[in-house]
Amino acid sequence: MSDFRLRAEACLGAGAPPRSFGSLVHITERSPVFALEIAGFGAPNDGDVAHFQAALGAAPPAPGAVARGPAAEVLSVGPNRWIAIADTPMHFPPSENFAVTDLSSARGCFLLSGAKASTVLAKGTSVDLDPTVFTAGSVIVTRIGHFSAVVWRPSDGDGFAVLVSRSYARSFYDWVILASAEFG
Amino acid sequence: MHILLLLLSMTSRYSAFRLFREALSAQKGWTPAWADAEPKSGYDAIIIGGGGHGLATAYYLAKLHGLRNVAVLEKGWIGGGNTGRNTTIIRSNYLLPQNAQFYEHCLKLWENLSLDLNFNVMFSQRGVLNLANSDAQMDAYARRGNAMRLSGIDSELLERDQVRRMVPHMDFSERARFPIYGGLLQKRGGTARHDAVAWGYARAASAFGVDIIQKCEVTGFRMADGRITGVETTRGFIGAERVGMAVAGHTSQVAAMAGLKLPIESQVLQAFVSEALKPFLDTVVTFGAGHFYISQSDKGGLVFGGDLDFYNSYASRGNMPMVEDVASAAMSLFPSLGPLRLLRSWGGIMDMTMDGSPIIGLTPVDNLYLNGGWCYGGFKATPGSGWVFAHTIATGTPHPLNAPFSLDRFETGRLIDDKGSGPYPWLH
Amino acid sequence: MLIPCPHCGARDHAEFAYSGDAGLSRPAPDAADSVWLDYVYQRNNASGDHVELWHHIYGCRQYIAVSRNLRTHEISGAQFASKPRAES
Amino acid sequence: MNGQAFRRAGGQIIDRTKPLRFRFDGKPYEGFAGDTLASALMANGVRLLGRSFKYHRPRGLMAIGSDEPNALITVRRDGNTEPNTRATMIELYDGLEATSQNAWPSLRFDLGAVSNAVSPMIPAGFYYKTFMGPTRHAWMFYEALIRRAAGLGFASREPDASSYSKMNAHAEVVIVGAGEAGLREAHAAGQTGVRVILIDEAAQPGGWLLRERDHSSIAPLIAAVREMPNVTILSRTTAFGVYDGLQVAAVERIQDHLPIVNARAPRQRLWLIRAQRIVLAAGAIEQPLLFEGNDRPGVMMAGAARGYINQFGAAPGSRVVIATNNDTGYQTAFDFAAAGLPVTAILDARDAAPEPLADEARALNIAVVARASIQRTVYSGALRGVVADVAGKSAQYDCDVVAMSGGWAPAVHLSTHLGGKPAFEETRGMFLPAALPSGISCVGAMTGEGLPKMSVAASSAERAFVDFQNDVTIKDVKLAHREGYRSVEHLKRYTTLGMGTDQGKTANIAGLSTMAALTGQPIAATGTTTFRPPYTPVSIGALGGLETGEHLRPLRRTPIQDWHEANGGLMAVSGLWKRPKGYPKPGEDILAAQIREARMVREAVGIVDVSTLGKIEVQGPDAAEFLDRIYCSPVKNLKIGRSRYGVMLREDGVVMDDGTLARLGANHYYVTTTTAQAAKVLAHMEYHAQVTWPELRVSIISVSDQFGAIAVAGPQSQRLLARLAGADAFDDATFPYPSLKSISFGGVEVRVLRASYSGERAYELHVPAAYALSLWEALLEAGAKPYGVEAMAILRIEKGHVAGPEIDGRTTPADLGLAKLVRMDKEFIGRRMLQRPGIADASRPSLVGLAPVDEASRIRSGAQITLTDVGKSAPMIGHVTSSCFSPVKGHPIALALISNAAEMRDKIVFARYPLRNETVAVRVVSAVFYDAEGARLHV
Ligand SMILES: Cc1cc2nc3c(=O)[nH]c(=O)nc-3n(C[C@H](O)[C@H](O)[C@H](O)COP(=O)(O)OP(=O)(O)OC[C@H]3O[C@@H](n4cnc5c(N)ncnc54)[C@H](O)[C@@H]3O)c2cc1C
Ligand SMILES: NC(=O)c1ccc[n+]([C@@H]2O[C@H](COP(=O)([O-])OP(=O)(O)OC[C@H]3O[C@@H](n4cnc5c(N)ncnc54)[C@H](O)[C@@H]3O)[C@@H](O)[C@H]2O)c1
Ligand SMILES: Cc1cc2nc3c(=O)[nH]c(=O)nc-3n(C[C@H](O)[C@H](O)[C@H](O)COP(=O)(O)O)c2cc1C
Ligand SMILES: [Zn+2]
Repeated sequence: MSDFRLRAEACLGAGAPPRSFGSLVHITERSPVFALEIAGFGAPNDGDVAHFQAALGAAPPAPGAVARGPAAEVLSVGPNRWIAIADTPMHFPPSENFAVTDLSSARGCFLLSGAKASTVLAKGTSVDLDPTVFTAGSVIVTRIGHFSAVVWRPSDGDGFAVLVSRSYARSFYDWVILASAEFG
Repeated sequence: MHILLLLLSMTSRYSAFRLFREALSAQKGWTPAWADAEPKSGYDAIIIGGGGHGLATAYYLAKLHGLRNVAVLEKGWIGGGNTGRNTTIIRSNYLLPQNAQFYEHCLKLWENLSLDLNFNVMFSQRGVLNLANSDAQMDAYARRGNAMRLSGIDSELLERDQVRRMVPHMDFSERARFPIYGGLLQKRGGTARHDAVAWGYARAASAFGVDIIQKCEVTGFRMADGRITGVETTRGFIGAERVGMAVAGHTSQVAAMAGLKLPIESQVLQAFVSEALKPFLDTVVTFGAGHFYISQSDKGGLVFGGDLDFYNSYASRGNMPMVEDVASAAMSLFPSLGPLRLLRSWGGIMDMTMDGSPIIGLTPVDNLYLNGGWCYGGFKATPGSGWVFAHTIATGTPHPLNAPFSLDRFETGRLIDDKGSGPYPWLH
Repeated sequence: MLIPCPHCGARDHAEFAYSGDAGLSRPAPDAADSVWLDYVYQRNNASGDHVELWHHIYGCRQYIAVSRNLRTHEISGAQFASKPRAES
Repeated sequence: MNGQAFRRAGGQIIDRTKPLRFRFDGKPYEGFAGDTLASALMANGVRLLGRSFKYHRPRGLMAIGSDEPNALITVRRDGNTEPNTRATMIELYDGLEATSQNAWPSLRFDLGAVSNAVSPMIPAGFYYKTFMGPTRHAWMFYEALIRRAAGLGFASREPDASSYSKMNAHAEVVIVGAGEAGLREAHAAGQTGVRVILIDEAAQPGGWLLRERDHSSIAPLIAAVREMPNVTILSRTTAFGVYDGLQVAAVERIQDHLPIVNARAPRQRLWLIRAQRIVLAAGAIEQPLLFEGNDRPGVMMAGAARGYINQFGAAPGSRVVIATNNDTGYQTAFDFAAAGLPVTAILDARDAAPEPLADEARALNIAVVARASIQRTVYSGALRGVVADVAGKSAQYDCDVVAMSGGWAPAVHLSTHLGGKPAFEETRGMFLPAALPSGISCVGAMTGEGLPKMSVAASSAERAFVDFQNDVTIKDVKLAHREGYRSVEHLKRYTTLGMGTDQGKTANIAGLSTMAALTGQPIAATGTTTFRPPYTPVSIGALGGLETGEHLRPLRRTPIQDWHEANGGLMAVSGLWKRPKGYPKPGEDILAAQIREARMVREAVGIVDVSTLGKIEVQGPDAAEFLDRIYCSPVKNLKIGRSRYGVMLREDGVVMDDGTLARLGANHYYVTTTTAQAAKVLAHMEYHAQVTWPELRVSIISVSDQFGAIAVAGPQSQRLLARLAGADAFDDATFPYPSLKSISFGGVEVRVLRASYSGERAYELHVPAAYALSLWEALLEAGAKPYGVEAMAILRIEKGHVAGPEIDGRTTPADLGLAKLVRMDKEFIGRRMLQRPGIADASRPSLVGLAPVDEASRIRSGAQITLTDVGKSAPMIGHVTSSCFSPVKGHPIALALISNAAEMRDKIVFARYPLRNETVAVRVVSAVFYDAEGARLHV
């Protein structure tokens, strides 16, 4: 028995396939996705920045910004707090000045695209999503309906990437479907 | 002599006969419900605040304690504070014995109030139904209901089907996010006409000679030897042997004029009324899981509300997030409410205490008495609050019913925390 | 209300949890009873300008000390409650 | 069809090529595209549209917009019923079904109208003076009658089939009102390139000018604004409130006017718009004149009458008398004349008729009479004429329409929502926006611009209606005055003036002016009542938006939820979660199932999904110090790799939560919280880390969602786990109780806590959530069976472990028997408040166990404990917090909190449950029913 392997499940399990509403809204779960939260105990010094950069391929982004390394996207989610997102596991070597926490299982990541994706999100968040305000390089942590979410514009392609807590993921997905229903 | 008295009382008393008689004379024989008094130079007792509590206090001081040289000072118009803007739910279904006993005393006074005041306050015992949405909540309500019964207070624990028979148009479907498990019903609970309570007490107090003085804001206390000698007001200084504060949302401000700092924060609570409808709901329903409650006024408006807005405020108005929350809970509980319309929304300033229970009693200042901290639940207390406060002011000692509600309970640790939320007033 | 979170920018207050008077500071363990009573229970609750904590629970999870007028709800400033912590 | 007898030429908005059929009170009619229900009924000669609230007086159209007080209609559509809808705001569509309200058996013959006959007996506030006796229950009888008489339309009890939506929007400039003033603002702001949103409740922009005979002048402006890509025009959208932070809340009626409803699309949409600048251009509302019978069908606002003629080609009647106190009434006369409708006279209340308007009128053969004011209407089944006072003499004029103008009151509503009061401007005779918050400005008619000076004529006509909807007359205002209800706020509440669905848009000014005249106070000092949102009533559905029904709150799911649902788990709500109560087998009820499951754990092994626990990582150089201050129990001396039970208090000394603390490294802790308190504990820790001790270097991160958690409990747990991850890993020597160890299961590192809730040897597997289901399945495959939260409760009650019912926000550690855990020799949150006398009092209820004297008797949670079993009421010494049937004891047991617990030990008391008429004699025993020594942890 001890030679068994545990299998990883996507957040939504098998129950929630990608959905499209006309050509206006598409939602898919990005899976697998790996996430690390890095919290600095204070503002990082030069050494910390170098350490960070060496680990993730990008320097810690400024508040509200996304930094992109070769493998990971690094999102600013709070003062001296970042979440790194990647398609493969990341390694952040231990450091005195950073607390590092694996959140790969903790978040569901959804990709929302289509001409009405922004309209759908605007039903839930009071943050201004206008492309001139919420630009490609920015990230917000906000409230969408009853959900806490991290939202950014992925570098490749249009739309939004949304991180929500795993236990809320199904409800969030259902909410997006409800909010998209009028489009298809 | 008797006939004379009868005739006299017939001229000022309210009755169907009187309405009929006045109809014949084009309603020209009515006189002011209460005399709009000018301040005298001094009184045996001054009550600050012309809400239900202040007016009731004056009435009972005069009626039960023979203290008639009394003035009620109101900065605006009587009944214009929380008395005039509350959702009028009356019940005594409290968990903790101190609360249950006090509120039951209030409820008993309500049951006779219209006759006592000769003013129809429209106390309608249409029942208060608290919905339970989980086993744990059923147990919590059982605990409360049993405690009530053992204190001699009516209460019934209803199963889902019984609730359904009472209010079939609530959501009993699969769609309900919080299925209805059952509920706690207090049949003697209900609603009353808020404005009438203020007016009825004012009229009855005025008939005993109490001065009701509107547009008279208290701006300070005059003190000598640690005692109050009177109050400064926008209409000049008025002397007083003793002073009672009953200013609800402004309790901290008025107390601060006497150098007191209180365990109170003032928060805003909104309330809502729909357009008038033919009878839709004939009981009061509270939906804890959805943070929502609703009843229907005699005029036909659905009167409903929910949580505090959750921030300190003295502005008597709230914001959209709570409007949306309350409406979504309304829709969820009564799925047919969708096409019905909200007519008006408003806010009141809640004097939220650190344990969610009121403070009625003595203060560190000898002849200054405090009645406040009613949070969002003081309307139901109005008669009893005035009754015990009058006792406290007249005798200088709290009545056993209000003794537990002392200001020093925070210091001693004898808190009355019905909800168990701790020293975070916005959570009560 | 729009609360200007120093990290996230202006956000609707529905993203925050109100968390009480920002003027409190926790007394020393051996401070007088009255000081402790004051800290745990008594509030100025003044009508007018108020500095209060809002916890950005749907955002950066920081406690923000917000200056707000309690009569007009006008907000005149906000900063992290944990002042020593500098933003990167 | 009875033809549109009152349709005239003109009508710039209707499309005569598109006839539409509709029904009113079951009777078929025809109108045109572009009509409102009001205009279509008018064109069909229908004059009687409703009955008033109190006296059931017959009523017709009074206005043309959202200020309409009288014509309240019920619309039925697709199974939905919408009562109290203003006919003036219902755009006609084919097949519209509308019915009148507040009339029985019919609108024409309404029995309720007897209240009109007895109206002298039921003046304002009559109900305060009667219905009090003979007994104190009398009111309940009368109230039922009154409630039936009150109310307007009927509300359906069928679920609303429509959907609603919500939109957050942002614009630099938001303009309310797309009349000429709003359009100009929009155009100017639009030219600066910023985002502009222009809102109007009407079907198309243009505002007042659309009511003019020729409104072509506004067309170019509308076209120019429409062309601006940065300007969004929201039509059929009512801005109903202005909120803090320059937020405009509006509701858009998306489909109410469409002939065919798209069921997937929302019926209405709530707009929440954030602006940098708000411009209010809401125009003005025409006010009535006061005379006896001014509420009769046929009496209407002069401005509205123009609109019906010019916009819709609908004739309000065939012969009109104009009554006015300002110049605008003359335009109405000209429009009637232009439509070929005879104008009997213009009765101008002013001392002299204005020139050249009067001349122009005379040129059209219209009599202009100055110093003329209507005294009363002549009405018998229909309006026949008016009797007017002309310079002191009485004169009668025939007509079937009275078009009246008492002047125009700026629509100041939205300008006051943030708390300002409008100011009365003596010279203009009107209330104008004042003390505007920064960022808000007003333009156009709303500022009085272009409006005639207003002069409210006081009237002595007792039965002149002031508030049409609520049937408040001059006589009622006088009565309120006489009885001392003189403040406008008292006037409002005593008479219900301005409390109807129109909120007194056409009533308040007349009411307060009348009161001002009676008190002798200036109008400025009398003031207005408070304007509150919404500007016009808004459907509750739109306000509720998407978050209704199953979406009221999110449903949180554990990573194993799908399995529970698919495998017989009986799911029950637990806060935001749903958890399996147990897994009843076919034919088994939940009570039997939970007992079976609990036995299984005591005797063998079981697994339970505890993923809902809160989980927090606390890291940093000061992590130990921080947690030591957070927990009242000891933390600092915890060794790396070990774990222990911990308790934390609120600052007032009351227990906040309990859970497990494990030390992963020198600066790294992993702590769990209860399901219910998870969010609170996280916030509590963040508060103290950020606010109380910002100098501590510590990071707090919730990993509640990172880890699924499975408790493996029972004497065979070790063997079971060994099968999956090797026996060595679970050797008691290297993995003692209580501790934490990282163990690889199927290639995944799992944090295994040796902790026990059941009292048996047990392990909690905290596994990255993605793998939790797979691990659960592996455990099942290895032979484990699941148990639910009910069995879990039995196990913990037998052990006397406290949980939510005991940690109820009032209990201290001592109350819960946890005093020995509290380290008074260190500083921690809550320490100081524990030292108050009331907290040390022995009479405080504290934790005990209860066993029934008769072992067959069930003890219910929520029962109260008394010393006696007699008497309906009795003093209570405590209550049952948790109870169950104990499989190990073979009888029911319970936990309770009771006063003077130490003294009560072994005494017999009574668990009373009067709600079910139950009394059970119980013995007070230890709260630990099972294995007090803790030997089972090591079996
Ligand atoms: C929206 C809402 C819903 C509520 N729902 C309920 C409910 O369903 N059931 C229930 O039991 N309770 C409810 N309440 C609470 C209840 O309304 C109050 O607790 C109660 O009315 C308080 O009465 P009062 O007489 O103490 O205060 P108020 O009626 O507020 O009277 C205090 C008076 O003091 C005056 N005042 C203040 N300062 C001064 C001064 N310096 N000088 C002179 N006068 C001054 C004020 O103008 C005011 O008129 C609700 C409250 C609100 C706002
Ligand atoms: N009788 C008159 O003489 C009279 C009356 C009004 C306007 N005017 C004149 O017409 C011209 C234009 O005036 P204006 O633009 O100031 O007023 P307006 O009456 O033309 O326009 C106001 C617009 O605001 C809309 N509106 C009002 N409240 C609203 C709300 N809460 N939500 C959404 N829409 C709302 C109305 O539907 C209307 O279209 C001016 O020259 C003015 O003097 C004359
Ligand atoms: C029980 C109750 C019923 C009410 N019903 C109505 C109503 O039918 N119509 C109305 O306009 N306002 C109604 N109101 C609200 C009042 O108009 C008013 O908003 C409230 O008393 C607060 O006062 P303010 O808005 O003047 O500050 C009601 C208020 C209460 C407390
Ligand atoms: Zn933030």
